[in-house]
Amino acid sequence: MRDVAILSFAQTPYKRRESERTEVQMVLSVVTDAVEKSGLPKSDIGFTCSGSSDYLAGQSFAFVGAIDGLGAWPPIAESHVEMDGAWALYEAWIKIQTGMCNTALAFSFGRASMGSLPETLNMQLDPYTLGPLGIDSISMAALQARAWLDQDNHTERQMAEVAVRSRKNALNNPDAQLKGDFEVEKLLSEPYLIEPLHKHDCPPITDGANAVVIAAADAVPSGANPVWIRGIDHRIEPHQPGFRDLTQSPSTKLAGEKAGATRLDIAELHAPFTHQELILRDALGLDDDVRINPSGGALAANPMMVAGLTRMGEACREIWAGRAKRALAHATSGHCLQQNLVCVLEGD
Amino acid sequence: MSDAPRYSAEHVLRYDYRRSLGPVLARFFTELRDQKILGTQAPDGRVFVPPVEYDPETGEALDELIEVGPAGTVTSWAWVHEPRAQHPFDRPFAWALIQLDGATTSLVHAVDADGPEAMKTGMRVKPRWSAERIGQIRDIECFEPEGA
Amino acid sequence: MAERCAVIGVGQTRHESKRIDVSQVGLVREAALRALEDAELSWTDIDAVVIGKAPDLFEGVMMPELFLADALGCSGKPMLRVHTAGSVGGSTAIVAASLVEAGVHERVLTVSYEKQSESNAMWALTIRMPFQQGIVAGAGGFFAPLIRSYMRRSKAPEDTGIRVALKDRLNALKNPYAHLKFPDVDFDQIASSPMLWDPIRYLETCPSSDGACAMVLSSEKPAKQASKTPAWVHATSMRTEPTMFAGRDQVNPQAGKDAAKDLYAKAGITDPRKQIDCAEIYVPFSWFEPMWLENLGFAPEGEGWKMTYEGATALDGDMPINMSGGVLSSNPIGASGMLRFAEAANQVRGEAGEHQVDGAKVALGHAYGGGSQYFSMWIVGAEPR
Amino acid sequence: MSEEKSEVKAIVTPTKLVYQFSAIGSHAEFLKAISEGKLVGERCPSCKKVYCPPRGICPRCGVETPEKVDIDDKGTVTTYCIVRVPSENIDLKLPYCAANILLDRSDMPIMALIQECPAEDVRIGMRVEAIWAPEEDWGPTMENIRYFRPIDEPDVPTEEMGDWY
Repeated sequence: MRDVAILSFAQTPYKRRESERTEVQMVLSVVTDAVEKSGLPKSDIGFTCSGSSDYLAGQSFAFVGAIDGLGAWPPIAESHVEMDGAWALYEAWIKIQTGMCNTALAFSFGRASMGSLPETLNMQLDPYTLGPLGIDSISMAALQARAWLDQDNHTERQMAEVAVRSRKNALNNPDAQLKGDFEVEKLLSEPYLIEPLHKHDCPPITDGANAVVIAAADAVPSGANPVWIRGIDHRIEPHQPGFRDLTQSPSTKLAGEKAGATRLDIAELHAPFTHQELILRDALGLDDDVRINPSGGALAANPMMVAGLTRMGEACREIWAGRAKRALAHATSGHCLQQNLVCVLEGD
Repeated sequence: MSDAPRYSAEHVLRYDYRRSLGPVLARFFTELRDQKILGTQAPDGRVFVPPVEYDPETGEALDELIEVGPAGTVTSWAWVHEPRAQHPFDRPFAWALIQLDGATTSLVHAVDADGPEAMKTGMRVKPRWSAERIGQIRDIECFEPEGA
Repeated sequence: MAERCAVIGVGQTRHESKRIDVSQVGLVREAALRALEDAELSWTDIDAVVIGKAPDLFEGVMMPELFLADALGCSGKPMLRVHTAGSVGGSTAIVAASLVEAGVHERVLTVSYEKQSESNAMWALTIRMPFQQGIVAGAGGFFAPLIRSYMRRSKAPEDTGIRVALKDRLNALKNPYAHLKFPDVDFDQIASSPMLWDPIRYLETCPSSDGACAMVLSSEKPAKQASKTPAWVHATSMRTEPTMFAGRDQVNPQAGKDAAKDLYAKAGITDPRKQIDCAEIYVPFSWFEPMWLENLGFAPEGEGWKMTYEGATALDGDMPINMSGGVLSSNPIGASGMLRFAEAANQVRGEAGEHQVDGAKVALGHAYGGGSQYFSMWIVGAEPR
Repeated sequence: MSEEKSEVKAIVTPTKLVYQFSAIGSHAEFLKAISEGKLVGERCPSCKKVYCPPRGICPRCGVETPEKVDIDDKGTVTTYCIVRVPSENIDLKLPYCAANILLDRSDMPIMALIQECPAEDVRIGMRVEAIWAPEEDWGPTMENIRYFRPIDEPDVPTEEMGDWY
């Protein structure tokens, strides 16, 4: 395997509604920013891959317009996954491994504010036996949360503590959407959204875009501050929630093992719901001295199709700031943690 | 910053998708119309409900269908205090994972119960059938507590 | 490249306007199982799955790979979902090949599909956002003006499109999987078929199909152990340019020319017409055959139509094009690109059946999408390179 | 046999998603202009080409395009097709001509209808002008231009159409 490093990360400020810029302008800003920070000339980028979803935009081929934000002239080697940007990064990493290119750009974008996300995500379900029930994404997560609470004396307080810590951490993240000092007691006294989930257990709806530039060791420009991808792997599980043990995340566990997720200082976990962070920590065997989601995580900002790749960016920020040496970044896709990606990152 | 007026409009994506079913789901929905619930049985005895054409763990083809339920046990549940337009009820209700008698896996469906205090993991539920059944998952209107 | 990659199994479904006998699950499994059988492998032999399809709105499922994962034996495995508009079937195969070439996986299953009958492609492609204007529908309305530009530029005889369609429709009669088959098809039947988007006639356009295609790709060792001849991937290439910008050549797009140039350089090809034995190229409207022949460098600019006219592109010509009947005969959009790549593989494996080109050793598979802006292509050979 | 005893072979799953679409930035400014009967474009600071409708960026150069340019409602047909097939979502009498029209002072064609002449008479290079809907019907949409019609000016020779020929 070739050694590959993340050179730069850029994002829009994550917010409930991006009302100043179109998708393509969001893409243009993050791509320009990420390329500039990488120290590579734009013409040196050997491959580009993006992640997004047509259903967020409410139209077919929504990603095609994003090309306009790249200045793709002369034509570029480019691909797109209908997945979170974390998988775009994976494809870009693969491309470098083939030797066909030495540098690559991965980006993602989503404007969830246009629609009603919990209902849009119903469209992700088996269209024969699940989708037609009309079940939304929060209800699906609530079924998982209940299964988790039913086990090992788990409590809603543990979940609320995740929310409190996430939003407190987000105070240090200028780009986060939800932040502040909250009290567990007060949160627990508020009404349920979908029982057993309170509002604080759920992610906000977010608009945003982000981009990373990666390079093989021999293409890292001088003066760069590379964060090395020590391992990256992703796995999927059966779709039907009733076919799995929802309290476990075997796909995360396996991906973590394959990616070599040990000796970590911090972990950025893509856990849109509080209980999912606790399931993921368990699956990855993260003990208490691993700092979790210093950025605030998906509970502080959850741009669909973007939040997974954001975890890589946030892990890099911790390493660049000297607050961590070795970090884990995780991304999830689908309902109830169906598909998971783990990336292990290390400073120079 | 733009000084243009704000142009905003509703965009509705509406379509009635027509989904062909293939042999396994066709039998499942046909029998559902007759108030029977089928699951797929694997050679090692596991029974998948809703039925599948393949083993979700290995991908191997499966084609043996057996009747399960109709009653079952709630393995997880969630209480909806304020239903959405797409939900099957316009009053509070529960979503549940239900392991039907004879099944190895759980099925997602709605449960009509008096309130969250009436719900409990491990409780027994039975289907309430829709009056008009056309062969679809909502031929089961919902499940309800056994003895209700 | 870290590792060599070869196609060791190919499978496709029957393509029809409505495959009402199967679910989406059944459709993808039909192709995947045939590819596995062809490779003499089982689900557990597969390390990863790469799936591709065109817009999710066609089937009304957001990221349908999530529910199809189980059906493709993905549990506990990596799965990727590619979407690059009409070129997606090709780029999906290229992503799958990359997983092998990167040395990450030994055997990768790649599948692409479309079940257009669940909705209506014309509806899904003509959804108007607020404040937008609707003038032409679907791909035909977009591409017909480009064809007119080509006709004007090249001064090609007006019946060129008819000749291409006749050739492809005759080839389709030799392909058991093809959707459209007209046993008595002749020049007059095509010429007298109704104009849809003038200059495109009904029989010069592609159908709307349900169908799927799958391939098993492997690294060198499994390929050499396979009992059937593998198709070795000599080179792959992808290029993208914006849909529209001032001065864009939409008829002979730079992205296609660049992709071909890159592809030939990687495959050691200096004279494509001589060194490539046959090609499956993405021709949804018959006039795109001469246009792509030029774009791919098989003919000088403005002269692609001469190859059609001289019969060079016929099954028995010196440069057979679209031996399977092409997109004109079967068009499950998301799978259409992969079908081109798979046909190229089958030709060099000697597995193309009645539409086999004698002695084909090197073949090109090609796909394009969007507003002629996404290109993906590969060259496969009977021998490793 | 009664009908309900037949096997269920398909299900219908109605889907309805409601989005709130907002025009932003250049798009909103374009809509404002057109609702006042004007066409506005943007010039790329890098390649100097003019885009109408504008998108706030130049797709070729990948840069923002803040400079506004007034665009004429006359133009030249660069290519066209004659639509003879009906389709969903479009309510126009067949056959009709849909043309790519390069508006004067803009560098990228738009697609629009040509009327007031037989579809067969449309030519590459033909000069056309916009016919607007009555002012009281104007709204924030390109549909304010009902169609284009030929004008009495000589055709533009194809060699002068540069990139678009």
